[in-house]
Amino acid sequence: MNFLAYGVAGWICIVGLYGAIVSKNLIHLALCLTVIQSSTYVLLLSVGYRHHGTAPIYKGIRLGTNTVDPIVQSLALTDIVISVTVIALILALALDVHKKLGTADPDEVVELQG
Amino acid sequence: MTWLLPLPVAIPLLAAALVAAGDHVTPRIVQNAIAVLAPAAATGFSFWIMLETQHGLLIHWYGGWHPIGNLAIGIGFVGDSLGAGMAVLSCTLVTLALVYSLTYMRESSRLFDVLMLVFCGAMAGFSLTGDLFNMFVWFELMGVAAYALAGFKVEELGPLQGAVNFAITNTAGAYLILMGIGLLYARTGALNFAQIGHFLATHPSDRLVVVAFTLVLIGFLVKAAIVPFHWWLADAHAAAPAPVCVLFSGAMVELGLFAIARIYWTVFSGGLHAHQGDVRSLLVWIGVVTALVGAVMCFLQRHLKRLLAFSTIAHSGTMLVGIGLLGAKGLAGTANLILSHGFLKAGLFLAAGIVLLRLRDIDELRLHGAGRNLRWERALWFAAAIGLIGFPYVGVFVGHSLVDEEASGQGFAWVPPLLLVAEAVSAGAILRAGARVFLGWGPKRDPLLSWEPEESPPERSASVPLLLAVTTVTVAIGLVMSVIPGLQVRIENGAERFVDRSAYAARVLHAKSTPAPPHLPFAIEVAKPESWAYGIGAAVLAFAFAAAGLWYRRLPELVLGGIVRGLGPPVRALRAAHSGIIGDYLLWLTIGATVVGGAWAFSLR
Amino acid sequence: MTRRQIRGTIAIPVLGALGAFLYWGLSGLPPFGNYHGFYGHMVSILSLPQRHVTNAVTATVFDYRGFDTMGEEFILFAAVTGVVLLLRKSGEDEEGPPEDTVTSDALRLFGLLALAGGVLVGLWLAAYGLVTPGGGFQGGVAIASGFVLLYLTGSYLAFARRTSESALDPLEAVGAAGYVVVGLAALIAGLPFLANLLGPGKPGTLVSGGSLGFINWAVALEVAAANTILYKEFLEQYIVPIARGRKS
Amino acid sequence: MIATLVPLQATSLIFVALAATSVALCRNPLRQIILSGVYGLLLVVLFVVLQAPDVALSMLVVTTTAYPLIVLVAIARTRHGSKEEK
Repeated sequence: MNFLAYGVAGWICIVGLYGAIVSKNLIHLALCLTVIQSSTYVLLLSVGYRHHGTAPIYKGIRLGTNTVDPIVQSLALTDIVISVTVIALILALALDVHKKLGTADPDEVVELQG
Repeated sequence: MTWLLPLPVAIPLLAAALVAAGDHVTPRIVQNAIAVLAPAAATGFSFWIMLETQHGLLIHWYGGWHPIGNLAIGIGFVGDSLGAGMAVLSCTLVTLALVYSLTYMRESSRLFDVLMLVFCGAMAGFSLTGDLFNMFVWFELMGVAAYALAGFKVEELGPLQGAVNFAITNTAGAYLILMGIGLLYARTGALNFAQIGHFLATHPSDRLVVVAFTLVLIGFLVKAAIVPFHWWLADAHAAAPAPVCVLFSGAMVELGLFAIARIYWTVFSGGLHAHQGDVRSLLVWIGVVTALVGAVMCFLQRHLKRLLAFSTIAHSGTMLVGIGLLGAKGLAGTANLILSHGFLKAGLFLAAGIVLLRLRDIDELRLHGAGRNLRWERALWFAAAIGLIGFPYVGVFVGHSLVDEEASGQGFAWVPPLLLVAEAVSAGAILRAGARVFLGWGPKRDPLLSWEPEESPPERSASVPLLLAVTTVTVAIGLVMSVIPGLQVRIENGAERFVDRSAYAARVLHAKSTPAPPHLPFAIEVAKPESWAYGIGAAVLAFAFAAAGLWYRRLPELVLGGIVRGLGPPVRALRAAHSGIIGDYLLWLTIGATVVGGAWAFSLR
Repeated sequence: MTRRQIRGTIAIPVLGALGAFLYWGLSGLPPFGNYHGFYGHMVSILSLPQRHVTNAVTATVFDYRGFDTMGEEFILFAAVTGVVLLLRKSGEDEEGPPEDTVTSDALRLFGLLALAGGVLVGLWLAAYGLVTPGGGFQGGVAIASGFVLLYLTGSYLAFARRTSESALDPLEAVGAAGYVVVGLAALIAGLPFLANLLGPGKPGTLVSGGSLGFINWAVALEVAAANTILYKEFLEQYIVPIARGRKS
Repeated sequence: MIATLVPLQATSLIFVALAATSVALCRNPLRQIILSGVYGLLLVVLFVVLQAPDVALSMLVVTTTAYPLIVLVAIARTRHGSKEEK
């Protein structure tokens, strides 16, 4: 049980990478990237969790109560915003590729090589 | 003087927002003025910071959150000589690129200016920050602006492919960095470089530290275009507009290397001290391989910008060797190399942009002899190419000789000759392309060189004298980097302070003032005889390779056949590996990460 | 075997090895639930007395690590600029917007109500960010989704009218600039960048946190405008060509 | 009550891992976006049980509006374009 959370984070990263490597569609690939990124949220929040801790919001609770780590939560918040923006950009690129080529299969985008 | 530190970041970012906000109301000339003056101001302030850091580190705690009880609770910028130098380089290149774009990219909307300004602020922040997660934020900001700029010419497929490959590989690398940050935070409870470094140095290091180091290292190696993580660079550079290539090759790739040096010396050097030898051999090895692979691929290109892009990979490998030797002298060599290479490569990209503008093409063979009348462009091209060879007291010379000295001193005597060859091959390719385009030498066909798609030229209304003036200034700065009085000794002094982890931590966490540095002279260092030999040898070899590239078919049948049989298969395999397919690149990324991780799991334990 | 199948076959053992390497490192982490880092602990203890902000996460996002959030806002800003660049430019030759397909007034009214609802929820989330969970980012996204609901009820023209580029682009930029201006204002006053100029305020209320309030609203503005632009650019990719196809 | 939290966390972690696997291995983009919506909601639940309401709220607004919207439009647009070519 102690390791489950970290193991899940590692697994999500690996399976997301596999999906991205064999992806047939740039949109699909973008979603696989979000999966890889979600492994970092799971890792960060699991790291900062404390048994019997409450959320770090001092409304209605006493100062000095056992709370979970607020720093990892703020990092995860930043991370979520970054994820959305990067995915939006990659999707826009995928749309443009599709307009030019009629397909979004990354294996067929071979204009530059060698 | 600590109030200076936020300015190189805040000014370009504010300017970006102002240009975007005023799009529908302010006249074009005001927008242009903001777009040029803001990075110029950022350059000026970075330069001021660099001068101030001669006397010691400058620290700015955002929001006034000074460390409490020697524990950092806020984000700090820590200006040191080398970091400030990176900021100066980045901001200067942005300024030059934006002046160049005033007429070169005239029809382009203000979106171009906005993204360039954001890019400028992100690079400055990345150079100056003293906090791990903050560095990640600037890394991503730099990335987002760069992906969009790489795909700027959306009408063509090439730029889109380049941008897609660039965005996806770098994003995957960024996630690895973030996992590494998560691991480090779990172990040390800190995000400040000095704080993490202090914790790791005072506690035993185990597998978690090794894995965290690997993840962070791989992420930055992707940005630094080191084999086998380099694939994206050539695709992105070949297709992006010339002023954007200037920033990619001149500053962004080097910032990846800078980050490796920064993270190693402030965070890991204490904890991994016992394994220093393993880290050193790994970094030197992949650096040498990168230099050779980049040089060979460079020699096989006919698309001028793609050729220059592979030359950047070759130089990036050399720079990684300088950092990977884990000595102050090698680091100083890399710093010098980054400055001179940055300006010279920028000059070459700008010259290639002018060639595209005036000759409406960017292909070496199709342009055979077409540039005979472009005297000024020809002079600039060859001057910059010779600067990149490392001829004594010209261009990259001092940087290379410092890296070579460090390598020999550390017992890596086999490294300098290989770097010499890599350098000569890549410079030879640039000379060959110049000779073919501007002099009309050599045959018009060459089956050796790979085909690349055409690129649509910019509008003819661009002001050529302005473009030439900017290019001339850029090349000139690059050429004199080895003979600026006092520069070398200052960089070496800066590098020595850069690698002193405990002094850094004492200044950042305990606000201890460092002893005043010695008064440094303004003199040009006299090069050692072996440096002379290397410089001249590189020049001879480079010209030999250029000639071979032009006239290799005149070689006797026996020799040529032997070369083809010996080098043919590996070169073909290398070329086929640059497939342009993102799935392959991601697979290479995992293979590279696994190999580096596996090597360390066995040696570092 | 296709290239992709070969890749997949190689990837499985390589990823297995990478996974083993990750597992090796992750097993060095402290046991789940027993984290004892000083940083989070200090921020938890300090945020209420120092900043009068009950939500320690928001205090971290906007104050202790407020500079990160400035970078994050510009990531959003740059990404939206990039999307506009990539999508607007490639669709330049297309015609103007199509007509609304919805004729029911009731549905239109529902769309407007949905917009009003999204904006209200968004404002509420943003306003109480310093006290309870929420804040400028979450509020901004909620406001933007109000505009999307307006679109989903079929009122494309109403959506386009309320989200015109000439109004949204400056709003987004003003939000982003606002963050930098708050930072620079402190610098000009002789304090560190982003230092809290206005004092901490009263805990647990809407005016707690001083400058944090300004930053919070700048972020809400930026995020709402940026997301609306983002949705608009993407929706136009879909709606304009489809409608054109229907006409011809 | 606190004692039940650990099984709750374990269950949601396992569900998150399963959903991530299905999102990554699903080959059909349209099915994938539906799965990724489910995955997002499971992450929201996980964040709540890990005592991170702010992150959960962010993930909620992102996963219910931003992702589905832009991804669905992208999918629809690519389908529409492909048909025109045939």
